[in-house]
Amino acid sequence: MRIAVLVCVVLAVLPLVVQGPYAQGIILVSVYFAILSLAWNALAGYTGQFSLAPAAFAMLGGYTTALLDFYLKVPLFIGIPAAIISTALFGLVLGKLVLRLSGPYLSLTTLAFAEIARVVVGNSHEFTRGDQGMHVATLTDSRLGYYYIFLAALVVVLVLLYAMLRSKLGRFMTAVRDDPVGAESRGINVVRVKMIVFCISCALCGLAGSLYGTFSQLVSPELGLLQQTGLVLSMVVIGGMASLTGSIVGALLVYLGSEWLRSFGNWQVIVFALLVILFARYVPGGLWGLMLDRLKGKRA
Amino acid sequence: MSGPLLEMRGVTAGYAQDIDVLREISLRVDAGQVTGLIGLNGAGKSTLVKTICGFLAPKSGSVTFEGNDVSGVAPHKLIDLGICCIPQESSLFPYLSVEDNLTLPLLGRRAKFGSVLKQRLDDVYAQFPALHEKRSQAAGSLSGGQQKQLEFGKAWLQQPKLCLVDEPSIGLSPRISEEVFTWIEKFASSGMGILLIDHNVRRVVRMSDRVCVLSLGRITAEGASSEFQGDLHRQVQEWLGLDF
Amino acid sequence: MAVGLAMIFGVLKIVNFAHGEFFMVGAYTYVLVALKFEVSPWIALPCAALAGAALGWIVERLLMRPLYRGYASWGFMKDEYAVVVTFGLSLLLINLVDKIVGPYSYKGPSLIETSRFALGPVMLTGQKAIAAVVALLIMGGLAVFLKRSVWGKQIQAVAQNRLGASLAGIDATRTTALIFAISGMLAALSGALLAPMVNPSPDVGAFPAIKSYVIVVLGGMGSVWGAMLAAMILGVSEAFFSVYGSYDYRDAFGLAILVLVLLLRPQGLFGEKGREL
Amino acid sequence: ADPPILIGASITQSPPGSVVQGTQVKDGMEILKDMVNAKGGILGRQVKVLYEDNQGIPEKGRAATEKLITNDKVVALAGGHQSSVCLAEIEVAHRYKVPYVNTNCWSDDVRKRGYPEVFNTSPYNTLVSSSMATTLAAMGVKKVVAFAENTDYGIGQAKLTGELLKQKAPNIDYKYETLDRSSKDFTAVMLPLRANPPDVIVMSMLPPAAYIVMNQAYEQGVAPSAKTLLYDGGGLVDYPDFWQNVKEGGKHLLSFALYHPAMPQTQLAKDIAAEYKKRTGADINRLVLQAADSLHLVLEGIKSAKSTEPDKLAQAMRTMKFDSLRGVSNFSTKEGFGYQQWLDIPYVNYEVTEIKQPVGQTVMLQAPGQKFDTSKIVRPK
Amino acid sequence: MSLLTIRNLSKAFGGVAAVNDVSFEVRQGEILGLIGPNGSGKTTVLNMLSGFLPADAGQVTMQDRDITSMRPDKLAQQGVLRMFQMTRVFTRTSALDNLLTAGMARGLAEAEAMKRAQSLIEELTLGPVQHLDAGQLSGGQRKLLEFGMCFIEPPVIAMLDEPFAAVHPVMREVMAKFIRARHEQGATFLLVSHDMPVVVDLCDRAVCMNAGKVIASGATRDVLSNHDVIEAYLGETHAGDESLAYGDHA
Ligand SMILES: Nc1ncnc2c1ncn2[C@@H]1O[C@H](COP(=O)(O)OP(=O)(O)OP(=O)(O)O)[C@@H](O)[C@H]1O
Ligand SMILES: Nc1ncnc2c1ncn2[C@@H]1O[C@H](COP(=O)(O)OP(=O)(O)OP(=O)(O)O)[C@@H](O)[C@H]1O
Ligand SMILES: [Mg+2]
Ligand SMILES: [Mg+2]
Repeated sequence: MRIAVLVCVVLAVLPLVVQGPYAQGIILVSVYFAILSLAWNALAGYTGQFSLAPAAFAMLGGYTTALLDFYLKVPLFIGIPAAIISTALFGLVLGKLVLRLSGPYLSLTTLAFAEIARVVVGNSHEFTRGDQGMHVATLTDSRLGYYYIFLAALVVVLVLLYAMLRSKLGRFMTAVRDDPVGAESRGINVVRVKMIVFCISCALCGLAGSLYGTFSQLVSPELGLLQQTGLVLSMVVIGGMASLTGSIVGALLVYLGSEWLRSFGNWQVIVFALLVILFARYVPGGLWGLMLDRLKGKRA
Repeated sequence: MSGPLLEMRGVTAGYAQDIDVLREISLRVDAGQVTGLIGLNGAGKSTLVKTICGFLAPKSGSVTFEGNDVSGVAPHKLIDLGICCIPQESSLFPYLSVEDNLTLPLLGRRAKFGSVLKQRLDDVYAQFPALHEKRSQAAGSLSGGQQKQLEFGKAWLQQPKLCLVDEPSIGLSPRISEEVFTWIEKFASSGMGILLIDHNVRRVVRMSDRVCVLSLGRITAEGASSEFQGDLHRQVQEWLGLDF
Repeated sequence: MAVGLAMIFGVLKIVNFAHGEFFMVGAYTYVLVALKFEVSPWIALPCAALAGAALGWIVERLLMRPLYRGYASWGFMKDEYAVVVTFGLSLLLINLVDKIVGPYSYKGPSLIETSRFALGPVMLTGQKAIAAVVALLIMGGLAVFLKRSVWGKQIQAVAQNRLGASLAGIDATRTTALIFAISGMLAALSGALLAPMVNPSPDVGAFPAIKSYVIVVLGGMGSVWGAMLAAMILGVSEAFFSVYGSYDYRDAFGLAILVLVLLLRPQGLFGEKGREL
Repeated sequence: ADPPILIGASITQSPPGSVVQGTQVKDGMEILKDMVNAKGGILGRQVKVLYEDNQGIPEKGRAATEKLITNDKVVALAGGHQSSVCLAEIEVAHRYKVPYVNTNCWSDDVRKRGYPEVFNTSPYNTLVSSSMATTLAAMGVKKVVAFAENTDYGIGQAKLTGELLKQKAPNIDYKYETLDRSSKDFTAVMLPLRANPPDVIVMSMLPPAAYIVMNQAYEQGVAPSAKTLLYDGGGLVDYPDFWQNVKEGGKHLLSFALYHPAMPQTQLAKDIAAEYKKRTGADINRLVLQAADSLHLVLEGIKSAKSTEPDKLAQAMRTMKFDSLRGVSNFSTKEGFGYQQWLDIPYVNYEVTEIKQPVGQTVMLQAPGQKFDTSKIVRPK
Repeated sequence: MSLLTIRNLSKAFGGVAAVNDVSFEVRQGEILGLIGPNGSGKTTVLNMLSGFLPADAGQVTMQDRDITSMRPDKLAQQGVLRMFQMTRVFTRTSALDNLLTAGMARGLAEAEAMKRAQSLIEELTLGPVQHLDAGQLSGGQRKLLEFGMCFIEPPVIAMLDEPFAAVHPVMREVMAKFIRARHEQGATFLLVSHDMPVVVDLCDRAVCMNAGKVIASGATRDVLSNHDVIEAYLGETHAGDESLAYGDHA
């Protein structure tokens, strides 16, 4: 956590050094991914519920805000919270259906949901304008302004999750992850714990997606691509499962890395894929695990 | 037969790089004898078994079987050498039928076991009627004790030269457990070497030819079982360094 | 395809993101072998299967090993690891093929050159009929293989208890590689069989992969028969729905079926539910 | 020497977007750039095109464009070839006021935003739809079904065609089916048509889905048949992989096309075609030409403005006298679908009558600027 | 007074009656032994009592309240706790945190739970391994840990399925002492064990099952000397064997 705070502080002063809207934009997008990673990590890393729909929920969040803006001209300060609420509700309904399932069943059902959600959004041309995406109003034209809005969101999410993990709920989450039957036998309402975390995670994804939509002034079904989910997963695993700091660092690293790889031009994606594989293969504990090992090594 | 069946010399092993669970273990099992191993919870008994079976590589020292070094041999090769292990945790395949569980180790080695398979299977069923009754059910649906019986059945079918038995009596009803121990004695008298781990100190001492006491990863006492008669309660506590 | 997935996934409980790319590789191998070397498609078919098997094998060799390192000591299966590695792999394969073979799609040559004929209300091409027959044969063979043969049983054993399998003298590592190879082979084969119909392009695998996942869950994890039946149910009902309902949302309809089934039977149609306590 | 003039291009170089299109766009721009540089460049400076991969994802396009503008400081952007990506990118170009030449985004929405930085040398949906509607009206058909892929391009075109048909031939029974471009099985859509065949099926689809649809339409005996013709509006025959994907099903395809060797060509266009043939071994097609043309526009603009300042450049492009490779010029200033658009892009209609037939040997149904000649249509038996 | 009343409880798996019309009661403040041969249905009874398995038929009441199909977590909240035959601990959480979680699940405040967890660690001699993940503990240590988790907040009734299996005799005594102490404070126990000496030592009464049915119940000694019980369960050698595992202890 201390490192997470440090990272946030570094991010906060970074614009002094890193100037130019492009560079700041990249960091900003990686902060977006950091929020998604955190949300997914809370669900998968800490609670053991392997959802494959974080990107889909980000998309739904983005579309909530966009649709409200487009049809009802709802101002963003309502539209963004509305995205949180709507994705939480979506999560509630989906959760009711899928959280009775375990392990791979859960993953695959959420995967199916994610794909279907994307297809439906993409095919509902009349309503969502299909794959052309929707134009969204923006909070501010200032890049720096946006930078700090995202950073603030990240900090809020981080603090929220940190508090959550420190609380009783946090303990119950890991208990549910390790052994749901055991958890039940100790008096933990497993379904409720899963449900709460699922909804929170979905809502955070929704928030991220909604903010992101207003930033890029465009939401499109591509926000919910399975690839995006894969990216989020890579970030968490590369950062280290069940570590908040890991998620943030992983997100920054992976996204900034993939931007940096642009210099490989044509081969960018291939190099990226190779790196992801190699990283996962040789640092299976993630960066965080690596760091812990190092620390331990020093102490011993 | 000359020389020990299994011999461990100065074996140090552990799960993590920097923590040794077993330290400098030297231990032997002779053919036709039962070697008992006792020790407190967490002393390292199961770790020792895992090391012999090749799940853990010793960091130093050697494990020899019939004079050949087996320390690096992969677990699945042991069966061909004639080593069988009944681990503390389950080695069953919960979704396969009881009969498949019993025969699977041998099916892949029909050349070696094909002819005796049927006969031995009948033996096992005669010994454990519960298994016969449930032979086409999934092994996972058995009760705890029935599963343990199944593990024994598997060992019986293989009739190895060396059998490592980690806590056989867990969950067995007194009658069955008695029978199992009788079996073990029968195995031994037919020339099999046995490493027996159990918490029932009195019984281990009674059954074994030699007894080793493992404490915090070291062998702290060792000797013929006759040396372990008398007031076991006190003695054991002394060896283990406990004062109650 | 779904059956291959059912294997890897039901048997190993590993989510393989790259399964669709095995499909793609199979399809491409088939097409390229048949077109470039101008051999009979009947020779290209086993080539594709071989390529798939080889790929599966290599993937397992190089990438899946850490998954079960330390399984002897309550090693925790790191499913997240598998997901990420196969995700990377999927990206890699798609883009490699894109760069090496090119982004263009190819229509595979038909296995037989009869043209279309009518069967009831549907027109069939010889290719479709043959593909269906070959697929059915393979699936049937596979089911028998898994249920009856020693290897099949060993595969199941490894999946259910690695430690136990090793003690039973089964080379768990080799068996896992075998599973990957078979599953890669199946995916590649279905890719090859469908190549004349789906015109492979580098990202051709994505859609069938998702479909297969749905089918696997629907059929019950690890149940080969379940997967077959589920594939049929899904196919028929989706076709039905797109004719009588709305074509746009037929995939959503498939999901609705899935949800319904799972509500009633959380373990899928044919999944077995084991004793947990 | 002076630093080179930088021009940005955000194109698709890896899936899920259309890499086929991206490759052609890049080829076209490279050829023109090399030709210009060989002649000494523009304003005495060499020209360099920076390509960024957007994977066909709007968000990536947005980021790539931003990078090109703010990081690489390109003077203009060209090459956009997928509407959804264009729509994201023009936002960025508009914000930074950098000229953006749309190479191949057909969606009318790109024009309807009314951004003065965006110049459209690309064909546009209204053009295609209205031409196709005119053709259909001329053919005197009664029942038309359109297959539209579930993208903005597909649905947009199918809808527009419907609207225009209503004006031009209100008695035609027209409807469109939305098809999922990631799907592989379209039998379900074909079946009802077999029972109740239309006169024409209009294809508003792109490869590879379009190929599969065509193959299945053929297999199911739906089209092309004696009763039903297949009419393509997406330039399918232009794709280099068309014939390796579509066999029998491609015979008797009517095609709306933006390139035909018989069209009048400028000398530069001919040179580019020759160079393209030399480099790739394939005949040039309209997309390669369009790409070269969009770069051509930027370079001519720089020449005419004698400056690379974005606003001066934009002003020049808007007002200068420009000879396009395809013989069109003059941007419309009307708001709506025609905003800063070359309105009268030349086109033809032809019918493919043999498998693997070169475009030059197809049956010309409508030569550029002429009327559609229904009597030339060859129907399958 | 009866704390738990079990009436006509039945459960069948695919036609096989694992538990068949079982009735008995657990009295307030007693230690009741539940014994029987392997596969006689003991664990299945426990699974139903603790809410993990829906009963096919029958009724369970706790102090006149029907708790037959109550959820496990609700029951646990009310102090109905259990230990599993195959240990269930939170494998990726440290031993100490396992206890903490168990405490907080019962509604303890963190500080209080910590205090009790530490003293439990002490008593169960898990000190050296308290920071290891529970998945890394030895079989016996895990049993001890799960045992501790039942007692972090005094249970109303604890149902222990083979708590002594895999535990060293020295620690068995510690556990037995522990049970007795809690018993004196008013806790009720339902103890499933194959360890006859301990059963004799601890239990006031016993119920013996065979093939899903209760074949004997009453005072422990009476049950153990019951002819049917000896035949089905104990076997001749064990009849009357009351010594602890060390032998010379009693
Ligand atoms: N996977 C593991 N990683 C780290 N440490 C472990 C692991 N497994 C066991 N240990 C530690 O090694 C020590 C010995 O464990 P082992 O299982 O060998 O004990 P044991 O003698 O068999 O005990 P028991 O009688 O309880 O079964 C214990 O302190 C345990 O915490
Ligand atoms: N989920 C299940 N599916 C099928 N059969 C089951 C299932 N659970 C239990 N059984 C059967 O019910 C019977 C009773 O099992 P149970 O586990 O209750 O026995 P037990 O008395 O606890 O035995 P042990 O002393 O060996 O633990 C056994 O024959 C077992 O095979
Ligand atoms: Mg042990
Ligand atoms: Mg039991």
